[in-house]
Amino acid sequence: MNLLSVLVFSPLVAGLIVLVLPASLQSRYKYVALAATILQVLLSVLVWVRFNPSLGGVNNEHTLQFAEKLSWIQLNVGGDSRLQIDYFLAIDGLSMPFLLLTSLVMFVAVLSSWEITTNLKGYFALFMLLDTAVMGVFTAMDFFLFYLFYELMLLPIYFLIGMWGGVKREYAAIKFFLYTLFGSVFMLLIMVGLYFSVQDPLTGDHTFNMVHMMNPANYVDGSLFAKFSGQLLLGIPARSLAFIVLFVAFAIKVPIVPLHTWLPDAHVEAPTPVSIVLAGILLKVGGYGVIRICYSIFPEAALGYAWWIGLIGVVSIIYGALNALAQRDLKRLVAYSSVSHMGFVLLGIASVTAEGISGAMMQMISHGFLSVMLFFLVGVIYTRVHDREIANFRGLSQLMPQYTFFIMVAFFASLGLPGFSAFIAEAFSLTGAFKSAGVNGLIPRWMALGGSVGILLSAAYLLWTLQRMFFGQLRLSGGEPWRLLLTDVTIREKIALVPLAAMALLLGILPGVVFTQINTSVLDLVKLVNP
Amino acid sequence: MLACGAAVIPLLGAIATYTFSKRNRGSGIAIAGSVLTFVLSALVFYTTWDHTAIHRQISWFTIGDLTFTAGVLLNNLSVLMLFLISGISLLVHIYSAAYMKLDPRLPVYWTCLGLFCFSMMALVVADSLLLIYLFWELVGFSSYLLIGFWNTRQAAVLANKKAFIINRIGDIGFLAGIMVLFSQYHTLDLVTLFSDHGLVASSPRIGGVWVGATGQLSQAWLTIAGAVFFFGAMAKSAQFPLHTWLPDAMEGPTPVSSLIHAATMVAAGVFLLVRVFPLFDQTVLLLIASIGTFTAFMAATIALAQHDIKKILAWSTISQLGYMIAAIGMGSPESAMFHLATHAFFKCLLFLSAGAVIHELQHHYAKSGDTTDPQDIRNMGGLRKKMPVTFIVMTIAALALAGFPGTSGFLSKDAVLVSAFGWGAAEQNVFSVIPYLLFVTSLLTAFYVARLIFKVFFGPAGQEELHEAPAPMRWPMIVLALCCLFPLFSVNPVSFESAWIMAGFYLNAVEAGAYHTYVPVLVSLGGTAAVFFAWFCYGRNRSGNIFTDKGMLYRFALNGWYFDKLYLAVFVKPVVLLSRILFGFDKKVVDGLVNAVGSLGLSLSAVSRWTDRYLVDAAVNGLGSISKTIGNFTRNFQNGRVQYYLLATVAGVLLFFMFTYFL
Amino acid sequence: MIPLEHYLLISAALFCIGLYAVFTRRNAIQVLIGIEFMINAAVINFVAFSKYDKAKLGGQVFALFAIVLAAAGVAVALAIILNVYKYYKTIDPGKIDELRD
Amino acid sequence: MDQQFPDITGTFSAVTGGIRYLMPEIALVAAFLLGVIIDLFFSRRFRHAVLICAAAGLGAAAWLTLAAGDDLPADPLFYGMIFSSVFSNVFKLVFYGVALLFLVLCFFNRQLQQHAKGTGDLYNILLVVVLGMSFMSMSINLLMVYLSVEMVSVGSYLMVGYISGNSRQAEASIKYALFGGACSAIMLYGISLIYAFTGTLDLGEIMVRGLENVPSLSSATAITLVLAGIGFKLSFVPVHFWSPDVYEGAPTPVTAFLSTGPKIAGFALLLIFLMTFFVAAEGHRFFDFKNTISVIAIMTMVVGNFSAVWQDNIKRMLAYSSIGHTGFILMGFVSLDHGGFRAMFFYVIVYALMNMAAFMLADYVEQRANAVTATGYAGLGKRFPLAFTIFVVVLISLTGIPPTGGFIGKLLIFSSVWGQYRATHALLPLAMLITGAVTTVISLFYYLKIPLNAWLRSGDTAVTITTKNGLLVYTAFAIMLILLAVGIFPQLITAYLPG
Repeated sequence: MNLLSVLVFSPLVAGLIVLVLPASLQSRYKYVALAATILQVLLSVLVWVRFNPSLGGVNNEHTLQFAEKLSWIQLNVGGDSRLQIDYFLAIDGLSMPFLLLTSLVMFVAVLSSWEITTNLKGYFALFMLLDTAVMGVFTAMDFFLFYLFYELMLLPIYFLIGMWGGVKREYAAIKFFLYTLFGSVFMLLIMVGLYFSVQDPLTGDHTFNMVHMMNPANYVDGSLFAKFSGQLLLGIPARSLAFIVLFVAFAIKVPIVPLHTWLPDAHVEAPTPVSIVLAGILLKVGGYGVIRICYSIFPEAALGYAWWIGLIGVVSIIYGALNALAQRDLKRLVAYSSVSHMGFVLLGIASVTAEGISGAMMQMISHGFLSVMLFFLVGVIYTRVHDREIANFRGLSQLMPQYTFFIMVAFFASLGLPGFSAFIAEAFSLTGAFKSAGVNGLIPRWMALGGSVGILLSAAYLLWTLQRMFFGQLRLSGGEPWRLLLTDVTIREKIALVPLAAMALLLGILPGVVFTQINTSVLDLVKLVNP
Repeated sequence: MLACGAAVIPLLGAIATYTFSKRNRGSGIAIAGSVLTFVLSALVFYTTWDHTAIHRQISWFTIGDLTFTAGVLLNNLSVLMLFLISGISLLVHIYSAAYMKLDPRLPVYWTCLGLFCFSMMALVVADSLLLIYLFWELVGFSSYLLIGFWNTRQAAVLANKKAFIINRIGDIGFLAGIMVLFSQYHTLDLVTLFSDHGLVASSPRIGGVWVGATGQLSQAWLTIAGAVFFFGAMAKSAQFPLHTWLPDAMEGPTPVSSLIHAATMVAAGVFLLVRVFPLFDQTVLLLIASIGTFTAFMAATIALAQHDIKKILAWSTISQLGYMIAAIGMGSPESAMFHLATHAFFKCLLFLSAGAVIHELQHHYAKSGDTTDPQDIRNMGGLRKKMPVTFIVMTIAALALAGFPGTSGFLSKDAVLVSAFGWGAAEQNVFSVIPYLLFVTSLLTAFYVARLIFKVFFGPAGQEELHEAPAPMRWPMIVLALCCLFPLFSVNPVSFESAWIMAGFYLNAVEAGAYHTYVPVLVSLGGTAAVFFAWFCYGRNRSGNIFTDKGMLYRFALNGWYFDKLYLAVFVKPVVLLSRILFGFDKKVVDGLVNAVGSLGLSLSAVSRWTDRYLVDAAVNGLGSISKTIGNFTRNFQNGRVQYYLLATVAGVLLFFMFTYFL
Repeated sequence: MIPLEHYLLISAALFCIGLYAVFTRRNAIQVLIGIEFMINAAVINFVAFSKYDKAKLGGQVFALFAIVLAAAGVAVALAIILNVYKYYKTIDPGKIDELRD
Repeated sequence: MDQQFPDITGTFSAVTGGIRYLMPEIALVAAFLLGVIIDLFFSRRFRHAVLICAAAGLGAAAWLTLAAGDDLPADPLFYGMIFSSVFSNVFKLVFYGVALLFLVLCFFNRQLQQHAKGTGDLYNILLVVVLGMSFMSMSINLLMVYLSVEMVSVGSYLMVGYISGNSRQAEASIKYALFGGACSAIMLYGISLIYAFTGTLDLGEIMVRGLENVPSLSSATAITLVLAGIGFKLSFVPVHFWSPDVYEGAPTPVTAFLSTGPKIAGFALLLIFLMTFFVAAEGHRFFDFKNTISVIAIMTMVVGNFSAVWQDNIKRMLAYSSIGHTGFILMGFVSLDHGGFRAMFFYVIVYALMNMAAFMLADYVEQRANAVTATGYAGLGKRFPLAFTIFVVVLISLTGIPPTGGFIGKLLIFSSVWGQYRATHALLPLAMLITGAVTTVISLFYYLKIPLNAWLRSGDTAVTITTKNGLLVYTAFAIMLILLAVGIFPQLITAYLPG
């Protein structure tokens, strides 16, 4: 039985089990979910071990690993063509690290779901559905399958935020849903357009297969998205319009500055486990989408707009960091810091250099661990005193020493202290961006320096928060009851936090663990985008 | 192999102290660790000083087609620093075992100190710029931890945040330098870059074009790279624009100040400049020299007016560092290293003895419940009878600082001044004033250090029950005092060339010009004159002091030329204000903008209040309101009357018919 | 004999009168009368033009069916109008507008 | 004499020869007659007798249609009155399925069961309407078209007004009757004009030739009038005013049936019309069907979706949503030669399933918590978890979000219209595509109103009337499973679709 299918659909099975179990066994649901995530972690470790780093496989099908291709839908739509969609799962260097990241983040999210009390059955079923959808997105190599999982992600999140969220949960939930749906509806049109322009070299039918979409030979000449057909769509060359639409659809997920307004609302209103998944994985789907679809299928458009993407990256870094500086609510601060950190990813990708893209990939993985750890820690305080205002706490280090230790690890790691993964990621994204001026002239040098200002700002707002909340004399706005409530981290919380910190440290000291895995794919991608 | 052993031991020590610290509060293990480190580094020093440099490396990770290596480079420079750091850290370990005995969080203290020693040692021996940067920030981080050690005190917490952020500013410079070099030479390995026939030295700089391994950049980028590296060093060595964090860093425990903020960490900046020396071209050297000199002069003037004993020493450290940086700027890194070595010893000793004084006063005040500030020299006096050993040791260190003949300070300061004058002669324009400025600074140094000694130890005996510092504090001070004297560095007390450190750095033949002789003489005469003048002001009559407290100059100096307030007003406040404006902008306009696209200018609050009545509104950004208007239009046809429906239908059919038929 | 155009004119006129009646009358039964008018207009057409369809006489057959179906339609409508009267006490279509947007 | 009756035996044998192909219809007539008799005698003692008889009749008809399978008459029967083809068979099966589901709904509807006059007659009328609908899908003669349309319309007036338990139901029936009467009269007049111009009632070559050599203004008028008549059945834009009021007023089972049965019959009729006018007339010199239907489709989608946004009453909202779906299916009609055929069939079947399921659940909630409006649904999610989970999946399918049948339907229609656009690069297909995409997003607004109120908002705990209609939810669950299965493996349906 192929590994990837098991990895993708095991949570769905767990979800069904949860649905079937009678309500009396309510406390058992979380253990079923936990078992599913542990299984997933083991499987992804197995995938990691059996992954052969020398095979690049970005745009040639033979070097894709764990590939699994079955013909799924054969509709003869009458007229000239047959609708041929196949169930094509595969991974390569670009998507493999995300599997381990997703399973680990899901494990931590389920662990932090102990605090959920109202109708658990619905909660865990939706959670498992979300898990399947996200795993599917990272492994799907068929655009239709990718779109199917991409849309499937929306619903569970809408209900998870909507039903278990904070005060303004409805507004936040529907806002998230609309932002993403707006992007994806037009992606559907582009997908259908691509479908009609690409022909499977073997069977001659139209196909959704992404790998075929990547090499221009498969395009029917004269079709809408053929490379040199110069077809115009609403006045703009079709291929660049397609690139813009797809980039906007994924940029909403990254998020980039003008389209980021859903992130703070969604995170503030979402319960802790959901905001963990939101920050840990969903932002990466945006980045992954840009690399896998925008950059691989429309390389020349990617080069054309590199300058703009780089600019958006820098603006996101600085804008996000400045906004984080002004926050009073801790969770909103972490949300804005996510916007700033994801700016590095965009900058790295825009530079189309080996260092830049590896830095961007590393940043996505390290931000995955660090933002999850940060949200988990915010959740720890929130579950105890239901308050996140930074001003209401002073001198927590005396009250909760171990908690302060974890907070300091998380804060220093995410501000890019060397020895942790964020430093390697940000340093190489910026170096890649800086080098690109000399190598392929895509990004001007001042953008790299602008990006490095972001590192300084992140140090500013994180340390300021650390100093206001944790050091100085103990003074809690909640007074004595809070002092009793604010107990130190429990064993369960430590089980969740320690692996995350360990992973961040491991990737900081031995970045080779990730880099060797993704190196060949990154080189293939650079060759593909910028021959 | 010994070297990486030496570097790693403090880290092991740190972890060990933290884990087993419950039993004897970790002091034993920590001191054992540092002794072992000292022995190992002494061995390494012995084997590699003046021998061929040892360079071992292993591959760390590969990105694209470049493999990054991590390894150890031992040449004279790194070995000297290694020996220096391990020696001083051993003494400070012993000292702080006594000083911090009753502190509840001692194990945490040992861990942080261990972490610091590890990162400092590793910084010194690292062989690639990326590794140096890595440990560079780790050193900053451990200094953050140690400054903020007593994290219940608000001042300490503010200070360590300030220190870390200013260091971060410097690190951006360092990172930018790395980026420039990497994009130019595609490698960060020190040996390939900066050795004599390395890439940087050999790459031609003809006609404004800096030819690198792959492409070439304009000459300007070479100067920018040099300036940017210096910017990084400025933050770490507290040079002029980024120096404000060092005086505040005195909030940390005194042994920390002595080890980190006197001897080792601040010297890291100088070490980096010496490491990267081939990169600097003329303009950058000039910049370094001028900033170094200005810092030295400015710090000296500020030190004059300080009352807190540790603040005085902090400003004097900044001033001495200014000396070293100026020396590098003037093209003689060897005299800078010499001064760095000697300065490490006597400044560390000054801090330790100040620590002893503060320690005793704290006990005394704690017992008598008196709340005066133990660190303020105005209410100290006549301690020489109570604490004779501390007095003697501190005086020796003071003399070394002032550059009195017979002490190591004299040798190293002369080295710097002689090369300054040698260099000064060659410069025509305004820069020729630099050597004279340095000379005036040395006079000021002599004056404020004398003021310190007289204020603390001479004059009427204030307190009675004071007694000498405990043994474990006294012995390290005595050892340090011995190191401050000249024998440790060169056999002949007068001529600095014969010092083995200078020999170690293949001194390029300094012409025995005229300066060679009269400069040392002038300096020592000036020094003694300054000391007598200080004796005249502070020594004999306590009251009649010449300088009034109210003078504008006095207040200007006391507040550190108001740089702190300037930075606060110019940088910190506007950034926070900007971020608040941006957040407001983000909340109202960007969110609103996205809605405005649909809701034709309705502000977000109006839209959201309006939306809550219908689901649509809970959903709305912009799209909702368009659909609502169209929905409204189509809706009011449904007014319930069937005949109206029929009329509308026939009208619709006719309209439709005309549209399809006639258009 | 009467030329064919006259038949067309009469049926068109009848159709318009029926349509007018349907729109304006204030009484449901009169609306039904209007609908009858329109159906009869169609019947006129059918009968007039079946002259040319000697073989199958399609028009005549259709006329018969139209009359029968009209009768069925009116019967059902009248039953429903009775029902409405029970509730609204009026059969003015204008006033029966409880179901609206 | 013989001139009038040239060949009695010939005509007689032609007529009886055709009977063999009409077995399903005969089964329906038999069931109807049997039902009437049973209602007279046995309904006192055994209430559900007529229901079982009707169900048996429908079952037999369905079985006979399937059994006939591919033994289809080559040429039209009964002198060109009826042409039973593989298309009409598919339509007939859909009608029988919808009718059976209607019976299930009636069985569990409390208001119907407690009705004084008993529901016997309702089932008989249902059989007549189904008979009318199957004739609608087979008739190729204008007389037959009018006859079957009248049969279905009059039957549905009766079904809407059957209970008249309150003023709203009576109002709905009167509106439906008046509006329907007028439209069928208009259609009749249109048919008479066509007869006048072409002299024949058979939808075929002669009619098209006749219409061509008549001045285009008059032929266009005739065809527009007939289209208005068909439009009444389909309720597309200019003729859609009646459907929201009638759907809201009528009892829910009847509304469910109305929104699927007669509407799909209308599609069948439109298909027959288009087939004749496309196939016969190569160009459409006298009347451009493609543009007309495209504009109608766009208008219908816009009106349907946008006005649904305001609705609070569930049935009224579903009425507007069915108008929207009509527009979507019309899009398929435009690109028949680009795979629109199969797409339209697929969408029709999935639409029938979705609508039936949605109305079933609306009925279930109406009876259990007598909540009729969306705001009335507040907090019900926790009290009827299974019902509302199914409701959410059905609504997702109605919106057209993946893994559901609705999405595949929309995808097929989109790709056929895209094929049309690619072939002609005309502006209208592109406009249709964009309207389709935008209205899909708009449809999310009102479809999501139900789960939002049910799950996200907490309502007051109104009293729940406990009735024994659990089976209703389980049928809805079955339909949901079918929808999901079709969503993931569309071959289940497309394999059996013709064209």
